[in-house]
Amino acid sequence: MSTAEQAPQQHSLPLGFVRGEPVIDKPEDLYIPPDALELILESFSGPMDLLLYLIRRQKMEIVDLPILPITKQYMEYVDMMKDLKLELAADYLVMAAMLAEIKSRMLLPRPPTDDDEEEDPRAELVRRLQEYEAIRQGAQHLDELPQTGRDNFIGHAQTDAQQWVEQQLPEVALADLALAFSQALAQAKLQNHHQVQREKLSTRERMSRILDLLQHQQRLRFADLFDPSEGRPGVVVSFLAILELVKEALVEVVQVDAFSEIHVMQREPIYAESTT
Amino acid sequence: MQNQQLKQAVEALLFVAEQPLSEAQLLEYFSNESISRKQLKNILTELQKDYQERGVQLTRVASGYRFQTRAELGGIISRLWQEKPPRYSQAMLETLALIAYRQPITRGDIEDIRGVSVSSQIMKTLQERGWVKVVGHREVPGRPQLYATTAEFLDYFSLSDLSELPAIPEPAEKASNTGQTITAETATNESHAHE
Amino acid sequence: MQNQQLKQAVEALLFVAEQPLSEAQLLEYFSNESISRKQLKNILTELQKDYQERGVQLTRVASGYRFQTRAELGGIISRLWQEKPPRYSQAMLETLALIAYRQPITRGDIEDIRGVSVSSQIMKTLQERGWVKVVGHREVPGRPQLYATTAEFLDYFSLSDLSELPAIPEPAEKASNTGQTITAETATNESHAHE
Repeated sequence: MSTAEQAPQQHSLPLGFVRGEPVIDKPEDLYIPPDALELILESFSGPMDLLLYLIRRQKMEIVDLPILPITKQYMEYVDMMKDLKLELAADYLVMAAMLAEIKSRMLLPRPPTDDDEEEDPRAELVRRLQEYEAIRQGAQHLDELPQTGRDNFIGHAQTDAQQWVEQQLPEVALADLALAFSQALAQAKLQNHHQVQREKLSTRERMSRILDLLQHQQRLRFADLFDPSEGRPGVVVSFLAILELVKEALVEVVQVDAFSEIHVMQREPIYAESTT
Repeated sequence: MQNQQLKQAVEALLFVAEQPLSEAQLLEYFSNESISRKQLKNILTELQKDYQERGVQLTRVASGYRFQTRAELGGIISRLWQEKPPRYSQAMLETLALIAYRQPITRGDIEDIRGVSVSSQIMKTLQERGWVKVVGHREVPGRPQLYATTAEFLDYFSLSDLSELPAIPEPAEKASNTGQTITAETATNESHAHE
Repeated sequence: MQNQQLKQAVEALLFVAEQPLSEAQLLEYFSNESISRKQLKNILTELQKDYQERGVQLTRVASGYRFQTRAELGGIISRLWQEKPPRYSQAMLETLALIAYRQPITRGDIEDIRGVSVSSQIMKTLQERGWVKVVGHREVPGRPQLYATTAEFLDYFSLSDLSELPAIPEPAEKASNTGQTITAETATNESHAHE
């Protein structure tokens, strides 16, 4: 944690230091200590900024753009830049050319014309200066808006809720199951023969149920495998299931004597129990 | 600094700090504001009270104070990290489908149909899920287990019985299927299936 | 779920989430509790009120709601970090302001107004910070890219939409500026995105 006190940063930051002396403000007149020139120029974000500064120093409005004195002052800055071979001079030279062009048009006698709409040669520059000034204002607004990580910080709380995250079990749709079945069969290349009939499935289910019952009870009374409440279809399904189980050699049906009770039982292990 | 603003600062700091902050750390932090230990303790007590009934609470843990969510909200908040359920592999789905449509069935039968071995992990997963169980043994060498689906399986798919399983979609390709050798068991099953 | 507990849950969630949460996200999050939009809005309004005088506040930014510390506490809180927050250069701020206030805008437009060439470094930084992105092209020779600001830009400045930017004078009518068409629906889409 830092306890260093932070100086308020917003105001009166020196532009830089010249021979140990802080240069606080842009110069009020044109005299600039030569060493400070670069610093001062860097404090302008471009020719528009410099131009705006020069107009403001004249306490003039942009719309009254005093083209002659401004151009003169501007050229003096540009000359200094050229002497110092500053890289940023290029953009400033473009502006210098524009100012010179406007100045010359202002000085030329205008042919008399009825057209009132004849544009002031300064108009385009004035428009650009106004727009630039608006944007400078926007930039200042942005700088003054609360910034995340400077003025406000995101609040967080700890939580132990991670431990509550449940392991999700995969979900399966019925259609996926049917699709998987047909894909499995397709693998076996048995495509031609499996119209599975619905009754068949209830039979297979009943087969499973009977086998399951036999897990817990070695023999079942044949009669107990029929539930009259299921009605005729139920009885048929049970009967088919038993027949199928017998056919697949999964159960045995035994009857000790004629007319004695019929039992369904697990098949006796015919083979020795294997290790698996 | 006013007491009110100091309290706001302590509160904000505790919400922003990555780690719990101890009293000592807080005192050092506010050394410029020359806050007394007693004053700090009062602020912390007040804050704890303020947040008593809120969704987050100021809690003292071993290394200091921090804001944390109410314990009762764990279930709801955990949804933030809840991942989407994973998906079953094709092998798993086909195995389950074969058990559903061809039960009772042995692992060998499934392998014969699918043409690849079925891993024990798949059978284990299906049984742990409660969808499949062993309902007996086939009386052949090795007495392989017979698998069937369970009532839970039917419940999961909202079926009242297996006959509600969808009819099988037409297979995509109807190509050469002559001279296939299949095991007796499956052959029987299959030939019965379309009777 | 009781309204009281729901409010606690929303509050806790906002403190725990990594990103601001929008109303839509919250509604989806609580879809199990079938919370209505109106109910949610009420809860958010109540929470904003509850925190009005606290060290952290519930703020609505472009991408949703989040808790953040009071702006006045910035100086105190920032002591937590060794590094000073970055200060942006005038060139960067002017470029960002142009994109924010005059979007969608090309690099050429920015250069015209600022009177200097725009350094690629500035554009790169703005895009890397996620504040600015390309939303289309202007259909003039060279098809220059059109830049606009993002929701992250608004979030960073705690704004919920562009209309909350402090006003600046509108640009004066440009005489010779007819027949310029902007293509790319994206350009329009994007500028609507944070409205």
